[in-house]
Amino acid sequence: MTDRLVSQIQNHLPNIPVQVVSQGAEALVFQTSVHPYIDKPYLKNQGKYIIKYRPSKPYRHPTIDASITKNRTIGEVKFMNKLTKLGINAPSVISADYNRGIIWMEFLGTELTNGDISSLKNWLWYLEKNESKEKCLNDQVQSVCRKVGKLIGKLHLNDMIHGDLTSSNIILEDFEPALIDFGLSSYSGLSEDKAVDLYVLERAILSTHSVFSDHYNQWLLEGYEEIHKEFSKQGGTKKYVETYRKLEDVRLRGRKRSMLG
Amino acid sequence: MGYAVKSFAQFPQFQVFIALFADVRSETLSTVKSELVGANKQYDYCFLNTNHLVSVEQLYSSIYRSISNFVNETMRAKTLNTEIIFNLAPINNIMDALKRFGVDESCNNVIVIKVINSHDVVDNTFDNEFTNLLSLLEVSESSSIELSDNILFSLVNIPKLKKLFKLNDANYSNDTSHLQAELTRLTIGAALLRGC
Amino acid sequence: MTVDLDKYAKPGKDHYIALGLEGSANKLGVGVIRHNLGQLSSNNRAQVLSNVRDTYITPPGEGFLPRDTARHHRNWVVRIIKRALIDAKIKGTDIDCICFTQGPGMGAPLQSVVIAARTLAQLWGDIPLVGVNHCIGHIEMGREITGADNPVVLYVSGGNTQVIAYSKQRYRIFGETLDIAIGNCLDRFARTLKIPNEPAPGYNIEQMAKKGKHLINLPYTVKGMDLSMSGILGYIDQLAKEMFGKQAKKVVDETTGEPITAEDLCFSLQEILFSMLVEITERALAHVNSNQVLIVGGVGSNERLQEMMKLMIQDRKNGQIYATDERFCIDNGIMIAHAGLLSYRTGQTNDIKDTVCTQRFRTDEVFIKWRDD
Amino acid sequence: MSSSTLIPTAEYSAPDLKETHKFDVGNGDHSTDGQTTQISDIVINAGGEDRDKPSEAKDTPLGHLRAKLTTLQDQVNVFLTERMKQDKSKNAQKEEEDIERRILDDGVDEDDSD
Repeated sequence: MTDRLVSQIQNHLPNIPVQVVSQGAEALVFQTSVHPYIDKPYLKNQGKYIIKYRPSKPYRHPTIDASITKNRTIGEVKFMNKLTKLGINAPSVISADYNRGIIWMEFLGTELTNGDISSLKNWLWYLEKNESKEKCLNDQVQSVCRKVGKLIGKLHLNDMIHGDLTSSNIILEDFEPALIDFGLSSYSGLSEDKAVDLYVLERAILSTHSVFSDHYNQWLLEGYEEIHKEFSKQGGTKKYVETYRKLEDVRLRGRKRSMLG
Repeated sequence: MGYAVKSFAQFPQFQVFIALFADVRSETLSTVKSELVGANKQYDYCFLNTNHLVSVEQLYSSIYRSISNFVNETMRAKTLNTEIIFNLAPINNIMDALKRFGVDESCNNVIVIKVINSHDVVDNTFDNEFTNLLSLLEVSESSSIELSDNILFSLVNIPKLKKLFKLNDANYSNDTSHLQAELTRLTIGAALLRGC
Repeated sequence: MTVDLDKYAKPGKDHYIALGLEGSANKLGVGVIRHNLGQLSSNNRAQVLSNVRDTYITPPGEGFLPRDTARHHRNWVVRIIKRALIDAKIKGTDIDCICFTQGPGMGAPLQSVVIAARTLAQLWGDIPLVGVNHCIGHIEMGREITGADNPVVLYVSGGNTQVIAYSKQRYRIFGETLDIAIGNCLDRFARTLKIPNEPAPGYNIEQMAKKGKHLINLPYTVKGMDLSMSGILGYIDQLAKEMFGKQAKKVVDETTGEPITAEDLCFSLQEILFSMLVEITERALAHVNSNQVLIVGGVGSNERLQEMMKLMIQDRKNGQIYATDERFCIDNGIMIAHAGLLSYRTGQTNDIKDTVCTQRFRTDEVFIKWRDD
Repeated sequence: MSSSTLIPTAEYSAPDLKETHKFDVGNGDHSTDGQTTQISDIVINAGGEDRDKPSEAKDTPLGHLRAKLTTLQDQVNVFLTERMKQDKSKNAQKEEEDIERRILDDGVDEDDSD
């Protein structure tokens, strides 16, 4: 199946060599060494770029398919552009073709010693596999987890919701965390929605990094609280208390409200 | 200095002639403007002022998108030259885009762009375009300067740029050496979201 | 390690017989199922001895009220049970357990049926009672009939819209409707168009949709893993009222200029609702890294939904779609007998005092003791 | 009258009733066509027909019991519906007295109530 989609992207972007990086329900992520229009762009990585492609879905009526692909692509570019404007670490947008569901964006992350991309997940897995317990819980890990918490706190303070927070959607650029993959992102000021965002990440870390997840999640929340305290004048502390209380509710009933049968 | 020829990996069927001329007299610019309005074939170029251009990357991003729209027949403007101008702008109004980015009598630095089919290019094609422009713009060869980030950054009007692209409230790092990079990202992002 | 399903087998008996009673909505279903000893597998399938159903039908434009539905179930249940026993060629005393839908569903109809179950249990010599979650019934019957071992399940019916995947002895809800169920949405639109309820409003909407040509623009409201449909219903209800009400407003398709018909409305409603369902199903598949989809619930018999799901799953590495025909995907008693027997065989039964039915009974509240993959 | 005549009985007691209310089906002619368990009017008015009537009572001890039970059920339904009406009116009355108190104490503005 992926080869049908790779050939689709090839004829949309002739002469651009692409390799599949990942394939989700909605989009394919490719990596390429070719920038669409300039060799030395103002980006963290030069010579490596990401193309996110939303292929047309054969099951959808063409009119529905076209409008969803277009709206979702525009939505994601808008979200990423706002993050850049707010100075929240995320890939910068290079170019986009809304009708075809294509976004070119900055490549974030470096290669870990084992060759994996430096996502929070891969980095923590690498430590858990090859390092001692002390190393896994040392100050650097603590500071990175706190920075991740601060990053998400900044997002929420701007009433932005990621929608799919996992340790693989957080990339470390020389130990500075950045957010990626905004396919499910949205805008909301509700502490309930922010709590669910945090709960999804907490569950993801619990299931992927079960050994030390308590520590990671705790440091993460400490960072989240810290950034809210820095913005106490704009009501940051109140927002944190409210979101934390909702997080405890969500933990009790799980993500889902009880539903009439 | 002369001109540059840019090509895009995705569109080998085109080559793009680009030149930057300084100290073009205002009277000449108003002639150019009226000739453009009169759609005089001789003036079949894209003329830009430098007030709102912060880097080559910003310029190239618009040329790339314009050629892509031209190839996919999704251009919003009638001609490729106007499409390039429109794809630089953050607001969805062609007339306003022309006013901000197009020929401006009060701005004596002019960027000239022409997209040419690769199979029409012979060895002196670009030289001829260059000499043709020297006469159209009534300037000598010495007025053509290198199209580089440093030069563009020295010519751009940053307060005007920030106002047009609504970037005054953006978050800038306190190390001002990053300003050109940051403004490049923000102007490209804003132009991409024009009308969205 | 598979779960031992014979810990509670009766000495000297090489099989189990279970009676299932379903009445959570407007369908009254009674089924008799037989399991042989040992693991259920492709060469040891559950046997459907009988599967009888009677549906309470209301006149066009009317929904089924709990009071009249309960009355229908109350006055038909004895006759339907008799027929199920005759079809299955068994006597009441052959039955190992009596299974009933404990919820979710409509209160009064559930009540009518559970009274019948309690009465039979005492009449035929204290036969154990087993309360079954309606949705778990659909899932387990779907798995048994189709042989899909660990599919992502799309449960779409009059009262439910959920995407479910099994993990650690629970059926977890990955995505669901945030307001009304899809079957309910289709039924209510059928009422707006005064479409007959015979055999089912959803079926008649499907036949009209097949004749639809023009797609009208409807809001697409997927939110992450969930979806919402009340907005879409409100929008298309309003449009239909304007078109077919007193105003008789003429609505024309932008591209062809041809007039929009009721068939076009049905076609468009199906296209938008099913696109949303397939999207959240695909998202759950990617999340749990599975390539099997099982559709259960009355709306699952819709051919367009099955076709769209097939198109989606074909794009996934050796993806496989499973669906059951109307004997099983529409509410029935046999699914309750089957799921109930699985509970019985792992020692889960209900004392009479614990057979109170409940309208709200979430799928992930049930401990799936008969699986441990 | 066959030897084993089965007579269903029911009684209802509640704190506000002086004595337990006993239902007596009496010996009129009973049938399974209960008065209080008919199909809703909405269905009939919408052109529906009632295909869910209970089967006729057979001339057997159990058949007679079913018929008598139907009568008893009607009596219970009528009795309970009447009590609900009384409760409703009693509540309404309490509501009435309460408003006067609230106006005097809490200053509830009479006009804005719908």
